[in-house]
Amino acid sequence: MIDDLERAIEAMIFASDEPLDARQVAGRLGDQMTPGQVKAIIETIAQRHAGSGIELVERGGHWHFQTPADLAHLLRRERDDPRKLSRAAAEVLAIIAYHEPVSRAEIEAIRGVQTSKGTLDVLMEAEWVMPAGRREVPGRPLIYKTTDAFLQHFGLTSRKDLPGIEDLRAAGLLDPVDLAFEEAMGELDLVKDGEEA
Amino acid sequence: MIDDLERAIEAMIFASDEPLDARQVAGRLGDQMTPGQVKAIIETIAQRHAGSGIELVERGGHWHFQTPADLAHLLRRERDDPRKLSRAAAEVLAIIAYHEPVSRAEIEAIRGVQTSKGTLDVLMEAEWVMPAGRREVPGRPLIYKTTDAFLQHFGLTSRKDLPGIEDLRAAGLLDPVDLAFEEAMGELDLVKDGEEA
Amino acid sequence: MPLDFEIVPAAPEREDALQLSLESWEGPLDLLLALARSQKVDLKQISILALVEQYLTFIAEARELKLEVAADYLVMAAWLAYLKSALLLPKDPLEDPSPDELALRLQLRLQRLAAMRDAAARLLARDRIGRDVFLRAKPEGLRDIKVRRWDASLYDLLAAYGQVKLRAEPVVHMVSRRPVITLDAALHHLQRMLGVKLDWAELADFLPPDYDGPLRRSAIASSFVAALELARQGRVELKQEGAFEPLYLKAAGV
Repeated sequence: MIDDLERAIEAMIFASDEPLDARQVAGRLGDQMTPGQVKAIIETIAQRHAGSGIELVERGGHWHFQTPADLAHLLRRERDDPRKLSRAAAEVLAIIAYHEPVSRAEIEAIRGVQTSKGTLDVLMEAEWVMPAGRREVPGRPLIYKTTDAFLQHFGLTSRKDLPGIEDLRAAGLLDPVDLAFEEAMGELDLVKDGEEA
Repeated sequence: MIDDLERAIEAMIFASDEPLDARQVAGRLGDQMTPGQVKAIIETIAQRHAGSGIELVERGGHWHFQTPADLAHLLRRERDDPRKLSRAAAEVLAIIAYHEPVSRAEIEAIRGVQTSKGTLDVLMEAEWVMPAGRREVPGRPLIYKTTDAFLQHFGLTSRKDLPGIEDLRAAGLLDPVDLAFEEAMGELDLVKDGEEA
Repeated sequence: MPLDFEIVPAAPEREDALQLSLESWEGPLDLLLALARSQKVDLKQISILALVEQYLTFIAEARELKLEVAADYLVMAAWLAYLKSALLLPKDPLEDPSPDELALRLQLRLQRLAAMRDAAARLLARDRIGRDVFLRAKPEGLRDIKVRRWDASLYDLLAAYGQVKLRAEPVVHMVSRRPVITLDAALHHLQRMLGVKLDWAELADFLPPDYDGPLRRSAIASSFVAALELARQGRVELKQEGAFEPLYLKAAGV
């Protein structure tokens, strides 16, 4: 049987929107008790909850309830949120992979467009890119390189596995993608056939 | 010594900013337990807190911690101003709770006046009432029912806890007037028959 | 409880109080219930006739005082006046519904409204969150934290690099090539065909049949020029009946 005073103090600390000290609790109880007496009761309450899923803790003389730190993982559950890398980010990543180490200004020079800071942040968040010191030129810009996680994700043993420019061209990856042009190519072939006939 | 699972469930319900049901708790624990097993543990926790300054209560299958009502005088502050309901809103709320699901026309038949638009809005804004589909009669009127938040706010474990609902039902006071009228006329006839006999 | 739910002004003792508070009733049924409760008996035992009398008196006095009485109160008054006379007159067994039945219905409605009004009061008197019981003010909350996993394939990477390289290459303007038959091709083709066809043949017959659209037009144009060239060289003869008529050709000296 928990006594009424103890119940009252427990409820008060529970419902309070900020931690309470013994003096505040005594005040709300109409100052029939000294802060010392209140403190003794608070400690009894804390004892009663010890080892449960609820803790009564003191911080700088103020008391509040909280959940034990060792159970934090149950309260904050992590969930995967897969996102597709944007075109811009893929371009920046490719430039870093082919040209590393490379500064942001150099990336922009190669891309021909400004690169937002967010794009590099995304690549660093993905842990595919990391800073690799500074270039010893005026302004000492940060330079970036790819990580081991990058190689792993893309199934590469080393950066040397990246296809060269000629391989890319042969694979058609350097061709302008233009439907009208492709159609014209088809018709030219027809002409050639006609000539041979 | 409180076991780890009990601690975990206690912490979860204590930390949650809304009441949890057994299924939600089981889900967060990685679905190793059935909701039934979880419920048994929750009831153990509720038992442990009974009579203290913090109570674990069930409202519509969801559980939350709250302070006992008998300590209200210590905890009530001037700033605490629970939503004040107009008489009309209180009546409409009671009619929905005791008759649900119920259409606006049925509410008006009981009250004898039109329900102003604001009345239902206030109840829906408080999240005590929600639409529950349409009645399959001509005009397909919307019907309304109460929510879990309604049970929580008014401290009801379930709709069976509505004050006096069994007596009202037994007295036929939840039946429509037409039905009650048929029955009353039947009884009158019986009495007449009795007189004639 | 009074904080939340102020009961209707209970049926007032003094008549003037009744009249002044006309606005505090929500319609005629509400007013009837308040009057019924002033009879201080169970609603089951209420005297409908007395109730009707009270209501009619109330409305009459309100009108005497030139208070605005809403239409639905007057409709109810008219109906109750009819009910009253029907209840007082000798019973006509053929009348349907009978006045007793009408009175019973009114009584049932009043009981139901009273029941819900009591239920509302009991509901609002329960231990309510924020007034009687309190929750944790600042719970930690249960959080689902989304961990972003970026996804891209090697193909995406290489295709992106290809695009960068293309953009970076010096811009080369390429006039898109239309499907054409060159003069050389037409000459070559015509000469071979002339070796096969011996008699006069229309120029169009020298064209491969599967040429159509712009390609056919190009073939006609270049074949025509080729025919003129061959005629200039004396290797082909041309004839045409008139302007825009078909052009015929055959190998010279055959």
